[in-house]
Amino acid sequence: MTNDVMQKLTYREAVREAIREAMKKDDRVFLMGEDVGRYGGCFAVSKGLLEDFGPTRIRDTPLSESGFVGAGIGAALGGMRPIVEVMTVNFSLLAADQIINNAAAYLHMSGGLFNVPIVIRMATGGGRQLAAQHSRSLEGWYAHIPGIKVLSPATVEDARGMLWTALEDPDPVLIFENAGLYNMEGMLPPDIGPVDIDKARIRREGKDISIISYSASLFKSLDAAEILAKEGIEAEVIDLRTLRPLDETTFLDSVARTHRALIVDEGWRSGSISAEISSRIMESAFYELDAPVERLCSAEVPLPYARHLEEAALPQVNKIAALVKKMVGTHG
Amino acid sequence: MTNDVMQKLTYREAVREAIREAMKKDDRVFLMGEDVGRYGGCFAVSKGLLEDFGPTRIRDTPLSESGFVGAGIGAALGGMRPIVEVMTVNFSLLAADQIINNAAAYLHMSGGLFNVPIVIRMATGGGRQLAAQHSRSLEGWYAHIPGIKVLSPATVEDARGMLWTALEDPDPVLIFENAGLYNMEGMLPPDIGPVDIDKARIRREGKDISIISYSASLFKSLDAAEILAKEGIEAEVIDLRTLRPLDETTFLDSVARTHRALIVDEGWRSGSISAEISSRIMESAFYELDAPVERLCSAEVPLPYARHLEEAALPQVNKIAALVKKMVGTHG
Amino acid sequence: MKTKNTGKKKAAATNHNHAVHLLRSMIRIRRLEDKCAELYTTTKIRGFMHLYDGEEAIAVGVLEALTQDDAIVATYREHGHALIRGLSAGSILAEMYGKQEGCSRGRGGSMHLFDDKLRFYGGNAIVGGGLPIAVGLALADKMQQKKRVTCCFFGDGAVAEGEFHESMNLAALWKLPVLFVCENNLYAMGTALKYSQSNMDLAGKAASYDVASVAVDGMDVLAVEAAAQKATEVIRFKGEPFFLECQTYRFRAHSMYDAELYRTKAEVDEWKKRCPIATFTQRLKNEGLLSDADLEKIEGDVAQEINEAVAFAEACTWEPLEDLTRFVYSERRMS
Amino acid sequence: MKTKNTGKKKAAATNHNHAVHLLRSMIRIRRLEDKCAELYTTTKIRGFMHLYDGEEAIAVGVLEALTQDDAIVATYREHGHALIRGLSAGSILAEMYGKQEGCSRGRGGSMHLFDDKLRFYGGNAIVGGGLPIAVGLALADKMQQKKRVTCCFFGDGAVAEGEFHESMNLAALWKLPVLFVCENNLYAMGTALKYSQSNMDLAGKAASYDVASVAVDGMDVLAVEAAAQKATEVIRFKGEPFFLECQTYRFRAHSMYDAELYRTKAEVDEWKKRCPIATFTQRLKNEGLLSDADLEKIEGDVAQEINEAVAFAEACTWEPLEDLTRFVYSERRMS
Ligand SMILES: Cc1ncc(C[n+]2csc(CCOP(=O)(O)OP(=O)(O)O)c2C)c(N)n1
Ligand SMILES: Cc1ncc(C[n+]2csc(CCOP(=O)(O)OP(=O)(O)O)c2C)c(N)n1
Ligand SMILES: [Mg+2]
Ligand SMILES: [Mg+2]
Repeated sequence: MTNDVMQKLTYREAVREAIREAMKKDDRVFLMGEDVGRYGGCFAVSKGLLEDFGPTRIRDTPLSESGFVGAGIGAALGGMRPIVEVMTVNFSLLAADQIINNAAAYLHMSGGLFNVPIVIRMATGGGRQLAAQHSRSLEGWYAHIPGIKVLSPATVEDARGMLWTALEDPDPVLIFENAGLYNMEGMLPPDIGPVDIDKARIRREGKDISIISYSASLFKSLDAAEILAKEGIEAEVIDLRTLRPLDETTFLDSVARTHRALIVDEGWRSGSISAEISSRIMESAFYELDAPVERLCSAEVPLPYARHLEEAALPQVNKIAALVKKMVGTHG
Repeated sequence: MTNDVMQKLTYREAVREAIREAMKKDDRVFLMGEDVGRYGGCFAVSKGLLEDFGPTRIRDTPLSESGFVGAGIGAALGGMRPIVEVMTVNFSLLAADQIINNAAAYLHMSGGLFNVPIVIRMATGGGRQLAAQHSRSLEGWYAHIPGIKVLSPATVEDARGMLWTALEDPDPVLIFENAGLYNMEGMLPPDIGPVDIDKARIRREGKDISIISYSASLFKSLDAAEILAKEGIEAEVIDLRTLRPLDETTFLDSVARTHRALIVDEGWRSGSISAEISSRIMESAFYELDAPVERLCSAEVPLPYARHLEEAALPQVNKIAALVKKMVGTHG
Repeated sequence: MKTKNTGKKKAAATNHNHAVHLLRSMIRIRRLEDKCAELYTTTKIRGFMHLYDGEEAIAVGVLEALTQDDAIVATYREHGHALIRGLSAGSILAEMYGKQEGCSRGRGGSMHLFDDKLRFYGGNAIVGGGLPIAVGLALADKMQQKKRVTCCFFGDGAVAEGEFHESMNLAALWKLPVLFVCENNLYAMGTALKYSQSNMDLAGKAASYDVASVAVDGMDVLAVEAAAQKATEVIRFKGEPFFLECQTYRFRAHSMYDAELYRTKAEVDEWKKRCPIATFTQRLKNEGLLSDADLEKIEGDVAQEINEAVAFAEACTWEPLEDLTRFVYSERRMS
Repeated sequence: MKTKNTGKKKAAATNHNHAVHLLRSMIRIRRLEDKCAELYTTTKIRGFMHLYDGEEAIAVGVLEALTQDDAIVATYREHGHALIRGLSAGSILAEMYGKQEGCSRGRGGSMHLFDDKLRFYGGNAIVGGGLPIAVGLALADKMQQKKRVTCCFFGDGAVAEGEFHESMNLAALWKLPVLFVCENNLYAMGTALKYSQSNMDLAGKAASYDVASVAVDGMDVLAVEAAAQKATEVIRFKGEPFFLECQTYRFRAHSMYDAELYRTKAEVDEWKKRCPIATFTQRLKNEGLLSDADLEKIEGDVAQEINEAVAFAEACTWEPLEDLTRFVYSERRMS
């Protein structure tokens, strides 16, 4: 791949191009959700698509989360490949019944007869002073549910490629886009195809500790790793990418090399995906550990509006670096 | 307490008596939910209460989970002490918006002005061949959410006493009653009062391993402990009782004595309350461990109808005993 | 948009063959349900089970108006719909036995009967949960220019759910070919309609969504059939949804756990006089369209069908335990 | 049950004092919103912010019909409702600054204004999420034999939500004193009503729940006031809910992030001619009820109020970081 064919894209554009490409490639694909069409998408992800594909395939819905998510499930059962956009994960709580009672259970209840190839995209995350009802990170929470897959693209490449893979998946896939990433830029070859969704990725190699993260927290972890490198601590940084099913091999292998692990997770701590990772390390790499696995999660509060409080509630680069320094100082 | 004043009660009756008592004691208390009145409650918990208290306070609701749970929140804000029954946790998914976006967030969003003293009771659990949409154990999942408390009474005493405590709590409390326990009998003094909800309890002492459990799995764990005792293994069995906030002191202290821990949880494994407990032990008792903490959870499937499959999916006494034997055989 | 249709006068085909076919269909359901009740007491069937006795005219009348291309979304009270749609009594019973030859491989049980070839999308145990699914199936048809109808059954209780509201609006807004069939048996478990709806005119609600509707006597199979025929014609012609309210009554308890505290025996008896099978039988006899021999033959055939189904279910096998975690995710990639 | 009420003829008290009071109230909102917009561009205010310009007549007219005992549940577009209810502009602005002297201690921001003493229950950022809360507040009042009204504001977009349906039915079924006020500004973000409702007669929907309703010109403060007065009288007298649709238009973008692709400038301009403040000002002048001096005084007073509020907010303080995890659970037990 030569550099002159590389394209600079924001994460937002990457998602948009992925949708556009899927729409072109496959007549069965359509996008539906609140304000995806005439408004241009609440985060401008789908801007321009209505003009290209028309209101049948870029379908504005009423404010009826349960109704249109359920309709997406039905459309998937009926032979389509719907991409359903729920503006943010917070509103998906209104559709939790359809996601969990129907999408996640149909295949099993029907003894394998009916799979549900739906893709549900939603924005997630805090950090934009949107307060309690608009700032949750519930992707890890959804990862508790068997029957769905949960993707958490952090990079522009994954934002672009995962949608393709998700659409090829026979089962319900939830894609969580951290709204704080939409403006992030990256370079992509124009003909990039689907990416695998089975494997976590090591985004930075290191020998002293494994920092396991995903989505927006990945970049905080990478920034912390830079700071730590200056102090002679080499952190390996892992991007989980997919929260369900969880690729444990990648992080277990990493821990077997580094003997220490920190999980950085913008979700709340109790009963989180970070707890799951810590437990899996406990179960499968206990004897590799030189120190207990630690977690850095959001404070267990509904996120406050005030900027200084919100910042204090979320994982931050300096906290990650400080915790790693403390951990690497610890000997087992 | 002399034995002749002791009363034999089922778990179901204990809940009923707790409701009855609360209704008598406090005019602000009322019960609302689907079929709590004329039908007598879908699990017969509220049978007879309509006759005693009338339809205003034993209030049958339409099938509108979001509507009546939200109305319960409003009634709590308006000075009442509602007990809202959602038939089973599966249907609470229709009310997830109200529980999480409103009940859990009101106090924080309002900067402390508005607390929501609502009690939401629901049946939970599998094991009765009710298939995927009626068999979930999601109490651990709800325990992820800050702003709510999550109670999981296993014993007849707790079924009776926790409701009282919950009603005295200024904040939203979810009580999960495992439907498999309703017929279980226990002896209670007639004048039993509220019980604390802050502390886990050691239900059986032992020195070789800590089995940490709650709700219906507690009894499977106790049965397994009996079997193990015959083989010379003394398991300590802990009843978590409250899943949020989690009393970690009790299980950490226990692990400090036994140096081994198994968590038995009828919920699914990934990102579960059992993962949380394992992580907390990792974080706070790592150097006490002689072997990695293990978890025995339900298989990660929407529960199947067929009896043999469902039994295989759930934690069972023999599996607990076998796992403990394997673990106690392991040396760190 | 709303008309009261008794169907008594302009009944659909009342010729002998068709009449006997309808009667036989209703009797097939009734005998299957009787058998299910029996098998439940002998614990061959477990879990929650909801029987359809008294409401047979609805499944039979409505399904008569559908083609094999059309889709069906039903509730947990769906044995009758499944049977009439073409699932064999054997595969239904095997399902309730929990056997792997059951229509849902024993994974679903009574509340989750499925058949992909027959476009029978289940068996949904969440009240109201099937309505958005039906909207989506119809949307898929419309987007694929397939001229098919999706028929969605639900109870009076479901009308209170938000999903009813959202689904009606979506179907009407997007002009989707959905036949909404409300099986109004006056109770949702123990909650009489008057305790669940501020305005009990269910068909009337359709107007607030600009959906055409009709309320029909759900104890009269010809009336139901005629109304469903008309409804599907409207749907197929206009490509818009239609709301059909069938007024009926369930003769049995809500499920096998129900003490029936909420209604009187007198009320049940009163309704039983309107039994769709008994009244239709009498009517056909009066009109000279049914002889005792015909009836005997039907009962004989149906008894044999059910007996064979039981024998089949008994002979079926248990899925191996190793397969427990199958069907959480698909085993194949998609095209 | 539904009547069209222009309110033009039988206007409520049109005497000078009252008229000036109404006008002043609307101007207070408008100037607060103007200031908010300005403070947002200077990043003093962050997060999502939804302004109320153009819709002032609704908050002012409706709240006029409420007493201090009544309760209010609002949406994320609630600055105006909060201000008119009696929250000081200072405590509102301090909240949007994120200061601890803000009405919600800086925890809520623009979308979550609260006041317990004023029975102002927020500030809800989930569309439709406040409706069941309002039902519950009214239920509490009814059960406690308190003769109070709960007034619930929501947009046209919320009508599509299941929670609307469930709440209307519950309020009507249980005969609860809720005033449902639909602020129909024709758009939910960028989705025009015709793309969200199959039947756009919103007030008409109330009939399907047996709820009395009226649609009123939401750009006419007297019409709104009169309709709200009548509605609250019905509610207080009958103890039943009432649905009031106020037809209006928002002059600004949905929020501070909206490129307004979905409507034309011509349409906005057309509606701006109906500005509730400009038209009411003109009317009062025509009727000789308002002098230029009156208007000047109002504007002067309001400007001072807003300036003082800004100064207050600027002077307010940040909550210490140690308090981050407060108010997740209450700090006191209950009685
Ligand atoms: C969302 C939800 N809430 C509650 C239940 C429990 N439940 C099962 S059937 C039923 C009554 C439904 O009544 P209706 O819709 O009238 O159907 P019918 O049983 O009368 O055929 C209830 C409350 C459920 N299955 N789903
Ligand atoms: C349940 C839910 N879905 C989506 C959103 C995002 N959202 C915020 S405001 C809004 C439009 C609401 O329109 P309407 O009810 O008409 O009120 P308006 O903003 O016009 O006052 C949307 C879609 C939300 N806050 N809550
Ligand atoms: Mg019914
Ligand atoms: Mg609007």
